[in-house]
Amino acid sequence: MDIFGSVGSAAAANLLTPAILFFVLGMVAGLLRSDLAIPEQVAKTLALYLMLCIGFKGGVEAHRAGLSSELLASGALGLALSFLTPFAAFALLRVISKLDRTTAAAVAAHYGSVSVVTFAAASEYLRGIGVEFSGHMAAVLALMETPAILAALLIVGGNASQGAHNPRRGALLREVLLNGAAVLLVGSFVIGAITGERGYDRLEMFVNPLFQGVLCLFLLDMGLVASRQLAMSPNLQFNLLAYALTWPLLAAAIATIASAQIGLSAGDTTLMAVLAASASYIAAPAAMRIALPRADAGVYLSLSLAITFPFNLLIGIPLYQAAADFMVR
Amino acid sequence: MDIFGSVGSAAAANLLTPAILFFVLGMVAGLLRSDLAIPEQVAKTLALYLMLCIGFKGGVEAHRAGLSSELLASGALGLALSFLTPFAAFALLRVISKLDRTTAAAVAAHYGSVSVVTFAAASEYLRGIGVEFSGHMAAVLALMETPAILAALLIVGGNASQGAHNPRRGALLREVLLNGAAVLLVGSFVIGAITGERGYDRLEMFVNPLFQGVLCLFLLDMGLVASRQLAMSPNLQFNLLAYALTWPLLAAAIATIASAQIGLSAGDTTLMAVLAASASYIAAPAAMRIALPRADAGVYLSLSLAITFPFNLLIGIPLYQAAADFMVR
Amino acid sequence: MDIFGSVGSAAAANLLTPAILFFVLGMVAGLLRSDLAIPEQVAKTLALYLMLCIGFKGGVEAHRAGLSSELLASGALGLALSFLTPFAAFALLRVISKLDRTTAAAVAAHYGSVSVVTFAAASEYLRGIGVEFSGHMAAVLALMETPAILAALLIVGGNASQGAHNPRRGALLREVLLNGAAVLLVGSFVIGAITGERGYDRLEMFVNPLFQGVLCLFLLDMGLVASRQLAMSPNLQFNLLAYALTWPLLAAAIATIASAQIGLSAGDTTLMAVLAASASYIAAPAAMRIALPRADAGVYLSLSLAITFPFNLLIGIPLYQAAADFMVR
Amino acid sequence: MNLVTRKKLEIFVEAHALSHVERMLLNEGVKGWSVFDGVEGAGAHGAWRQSAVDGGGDMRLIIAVTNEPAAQKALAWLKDYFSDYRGLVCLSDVQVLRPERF
Amino acid sequence: MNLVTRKKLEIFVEAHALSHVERMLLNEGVKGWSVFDGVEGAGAHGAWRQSAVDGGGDMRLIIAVTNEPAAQKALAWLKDYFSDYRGLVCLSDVQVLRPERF
Amino acid sequence: MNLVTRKKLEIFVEAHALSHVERMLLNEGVKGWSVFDGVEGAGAHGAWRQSAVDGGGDMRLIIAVTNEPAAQKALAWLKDYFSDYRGLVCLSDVQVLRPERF
Ligand SMILES: Nc1ncnc2c1ncn2[C@@H]1O[C@H](COP(=O)(O)O)[C@@H](O)[C@H]1O
Ligand SMILES: Nc1ncnc2c1ncn2[C@@H]1O[C@H](COP(=O)(O)O)[C@@H](O)[C@H]1O
Ligand SMILES: Nc1ncnc2c1ncn2[C@@H]1O[C@H](COP(=O)(O)O)[C@@H](O)[C@H]1O
Ligand code: NA
Ligand code: NA
Ligand code: NA
Repeated sequence: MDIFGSVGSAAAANLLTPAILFFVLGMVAGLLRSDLAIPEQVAKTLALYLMLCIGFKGGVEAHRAGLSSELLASGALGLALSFLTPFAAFALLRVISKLDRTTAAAVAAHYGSVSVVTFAAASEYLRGIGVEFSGHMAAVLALMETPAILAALLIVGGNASQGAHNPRRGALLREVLLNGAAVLLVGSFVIGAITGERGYDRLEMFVNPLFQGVLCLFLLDMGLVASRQLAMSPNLQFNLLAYALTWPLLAAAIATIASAQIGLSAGDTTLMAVLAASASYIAAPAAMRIALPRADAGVYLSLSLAITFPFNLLIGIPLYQAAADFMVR
Repeated sequence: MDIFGSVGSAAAANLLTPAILFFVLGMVAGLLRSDLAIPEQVAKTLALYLMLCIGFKGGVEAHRAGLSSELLASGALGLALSFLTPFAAFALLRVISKLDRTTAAAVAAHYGSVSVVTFAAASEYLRGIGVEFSGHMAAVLALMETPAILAALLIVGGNASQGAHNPRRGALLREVLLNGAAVLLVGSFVIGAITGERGYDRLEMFVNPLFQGVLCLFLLDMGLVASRQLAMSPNLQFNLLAYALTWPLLAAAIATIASAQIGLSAGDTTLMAVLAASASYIAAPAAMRIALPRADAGVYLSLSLAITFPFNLLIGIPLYQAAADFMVR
Repeated sequence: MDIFGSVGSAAAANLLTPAILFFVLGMVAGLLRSDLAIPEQVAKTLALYLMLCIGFKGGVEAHRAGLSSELLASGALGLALSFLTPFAAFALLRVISKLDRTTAAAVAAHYGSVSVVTFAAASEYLRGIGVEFSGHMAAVLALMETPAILAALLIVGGNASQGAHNPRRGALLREVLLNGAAVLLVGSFVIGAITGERGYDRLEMFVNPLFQGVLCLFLLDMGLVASRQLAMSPNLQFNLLAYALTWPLLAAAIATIASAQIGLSAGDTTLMAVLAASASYIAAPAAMRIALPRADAGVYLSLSLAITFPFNLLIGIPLYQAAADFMVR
Repeated sequence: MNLVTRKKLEIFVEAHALSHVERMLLNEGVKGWSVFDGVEGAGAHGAWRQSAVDGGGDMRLIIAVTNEPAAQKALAWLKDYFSDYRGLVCLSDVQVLRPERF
Repeated sequence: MNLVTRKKLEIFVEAHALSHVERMLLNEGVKGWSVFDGVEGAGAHGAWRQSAVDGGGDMRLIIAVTNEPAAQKALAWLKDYFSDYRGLVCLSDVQVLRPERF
Repeated sequence: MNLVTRKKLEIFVEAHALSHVERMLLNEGVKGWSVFDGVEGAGAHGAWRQSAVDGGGDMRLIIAVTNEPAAQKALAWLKDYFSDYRGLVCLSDVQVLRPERF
């Protein structure tokens, strides 16, 4: 009761921050079919900016903290979650839905991979309520982007090499390992870790005070895109919908327990849960379009972008934080 | 003499702010046919950013001040001005010019509606000279965007349903009520009003220090666009030109007197006059293209964008402020 | 030994600033063929923003310092360097390479003209190590953009009027004198000089704290573009490569000696050397495409963008500063 | 190559009408299309250029490869539409693979 | 449908020449055109891609539907132009409504 | 005007495949092409719109004017490619100047 009460009020407080409200504004505007839109090139740049800030600030903090065993443990846990959960997600999807193997594997890849914006929103949430977390969680974020994609390819196995365009394997590898977002995230982390305090002094005004505002703008765009995606997929199976709403809870629970087990702080545990619960909608679709072109993009985009993303943003984050708080304290 | 002197020196001071000078730079570059240009997607984003800031800051201040009767009075006056002045403008245009009914109505819609950038420039002008105004004037701005468009449709009456494409009525309504700019302005106002001080703390660095700079960039673009529009309309009738330069004075005078009557402060009175005097060049053209496709876009764009906008920016704002000061004090 | 040691450590410190590291990140990402990219319209706006800041801050400082004889001397030296060095560069290129007259002249134009981003990086370098320089060097930068282009046209002489499209002379003149970048740079300088301290107070937050961050983003883009250009020109002659790496040293040496001669400060001398050593890759190619369409764009872009730009950025700037320090002290 | 002839529609419409025209295409049996942004242009109503102001006035190009009957129905609708609004449509023959898709 | 045949010019030119070519079109009696931005390409002079550097080098596509005589005059001018500058033009037949507009 | 007939390929492909297809064009003897960004579209797999999310899914249009043999070879390759991936290609005749360039 006490816990539920505090979760509830934390969730309510979360809902009333500008960033979340701008997301809601985007959803509403999109559902009403307003022509509000953030121009595409600008939206892409906002995403790059978020990557740069998250990576750079994480790197600077990792520089401060030095290489700790915690970093290695977190990284290993993140890798394991990203690589292993897709097998479970795939099995579950095949049981509960009528998705073909390929689409089910593609969906699993999305849920094993991560959402940078959900991570950013969670960081801001923690900052807002005064909970500390490690800078190296940005590196864990980067580590978790791709193993899930490899897992999906393993799952589909021989079938992955559909058609005659296997030369595309090179493109796939490049897409998976060198996609722009990942490169900028990792690169900025490294730059932050190299330049440390001195670098931070130079970029502080760029990466800090603007971050909240850019997050608001980007979430506005995400709201618009998510509601458009929702409108394009009117007849999602009920079971898939249920999956998109319960899998995050499951994944977050596993991540929370494992994080507590390896001794992460409440803040890091929250972020690990958020990463596990979140689904990719930039890197994973790009890889799936190359690797599994016959998977149904309508399904994986709708689930990750239009259902799970809003769910995590509005309800998941405070919930995972409360759970982490409960587990770790 | 004293008044003229002080208006003159205020106008001169206004002319020498960076924002105004960047507008002049844009005009000059455009007239010299330089290839200077703010890329379109960025310019659109700058406009959205201005909307967001104006709405959000207005909302936060409205949150501070609470719902006052002044807000209701200002809103009612704004609505009335936007809805009623088009009838007068239409009648005047039909008398002094040879515009057809449809084009005259479209022009009237533009002058009843408002220019957000003129409002932004006026706010900065007031801030610069230390005159206070209410946050809820941003809401009045939002309220005044569309009534003028409805008025124009009433004026044209049956003729509005030109051709066979009446199904476009849905598109029109959506355009008028849900155009992106309006939705963002109103949405940001509401978000500001909901999150109040707490929200402001988070976004202050985003909405405040950048605002001046973005205004400069956007005014630079406006200068380029206005001079290009001017070059495209070499033979504007003299009477229309005279209309575009005197109607703002007339509308501002009416708004000033009415504002003083209902007891608005000098700052609010100035902004009300600016709103009445300014003409739309984003929302109104968009609506007219749908509703009155046979109206001459060259005429309404040239008048509002290339004549009235620079006039208000360079001369109108300090003038209206001086008049408000005189009336209210 | 002492000097080499200090140059070495200064160079190392320069290499470890975020801005330079983001350039390196861009180069690496580009060479690995990552799909990382700053959207074009945004990148163009970042370039405009850098122009605006450099011009405006220079203007404000020139306003503070007043019109000095130093400004005139620097301006005259800059003009002379920009106009005269192309003749030397052309002669050298004709001797050491097999470039045709037209392409050699076009290359010479690029090296006589200047790179704004190199100038920006050098300013930041000086600021970082606490060396002062004059605001009016921004005006010298503007002055040096175009004389080199005229010199190239003189060199090619009659041949310039290739084909039947001489009416293009108007376009050329407009491109050379009124290209967007130059207009914004000069315009912002004038606005800064007019509004002075008052203007600076209004725009300080826009032009200062963001500058470093935008420079990082733009250098990231430059790294991507430079490495792509490099990949497109696999078989550059060795002699041209040697030219692109030694000409900057030569030009910087001349500029350093001349600057010291006319009594410029160490900071101004450094910037003058940087301007002389840097090659244009925005204004000059644009002019050459109009004026000398038969020149080989692959050659002049590869040299200026893919060889000389990184060289100056990574090695040249600290070197020129050390030399200026040595000469002037 | 097994190529068959189909019709290509190139429709230039104002931005504000894009979704309106797309809905029509769907209704008339056009199974696919792609849209491109114009940056400037000129015509009977003068010149225009993309900008942050003057909403709805810039032109989009819709390219739709389709079968003859659907093309004819779309043309009939557009003829009407263009009697009120700016823009134009042109039709030409193209060769395609996989005729069943169109 | 009352369709008549007209000519479609597709002109690929460097950005710096856009207004130059547009003025020519106007002079030669072409009554309307639309312009699109290329994002990358390749040709005899190598490959290019849109960027913030290398001003003027990216290609624009001008599409102009017009009558035969105007098309021929534009082609004659362009033949000359393309002997100096990069780019190309191609011509094809299209069917249009409202022939008087072209 | 000395016009000769050549082939125009209009290839709609997903963004992720652009460089893949361009390499093929080069290999098959296509000497030049230009690429344009789509902003939205629809087809058998539903509708799409350009956005900052869903990487690789937006469509590009490659326009390539070329000779008949190169066009046929490109078509053969594309037929195969499109059995796996989204998109389409259409072929038409165009008249060009300077035939040796294609
Ligand atoms: N008939 C067509 N005409 C023009 N573009 C098309 C056509 N069919 C498909 N496309 C484009 O190709 C994309 C993928 O097509 P599809 O695989 O049919 O969904 C669509 O979203 C359109 O952008
Ligand atoms: N003949 C044409 N060829 C290509 N585009 C055209 C043509 N005529 C008109 N347009 C486009 O349609 C817009 C509106 O045409 P109009 O109604 O004639 O002013 C023009 O600004 C062009 O973008
Ligand atoms: N055959 C072609 N088809 C389409 N676009 C072309 C063709 N040839 C050249 N272009 C375009 O025109 C530019 C300049 O061509 P070029 O002068 O051959 O290098 C190329 O980079 C392409 O964007
Ligand atoms: Na996940
Ligand atoms: Na008004
Ligand atoms: Na130089």
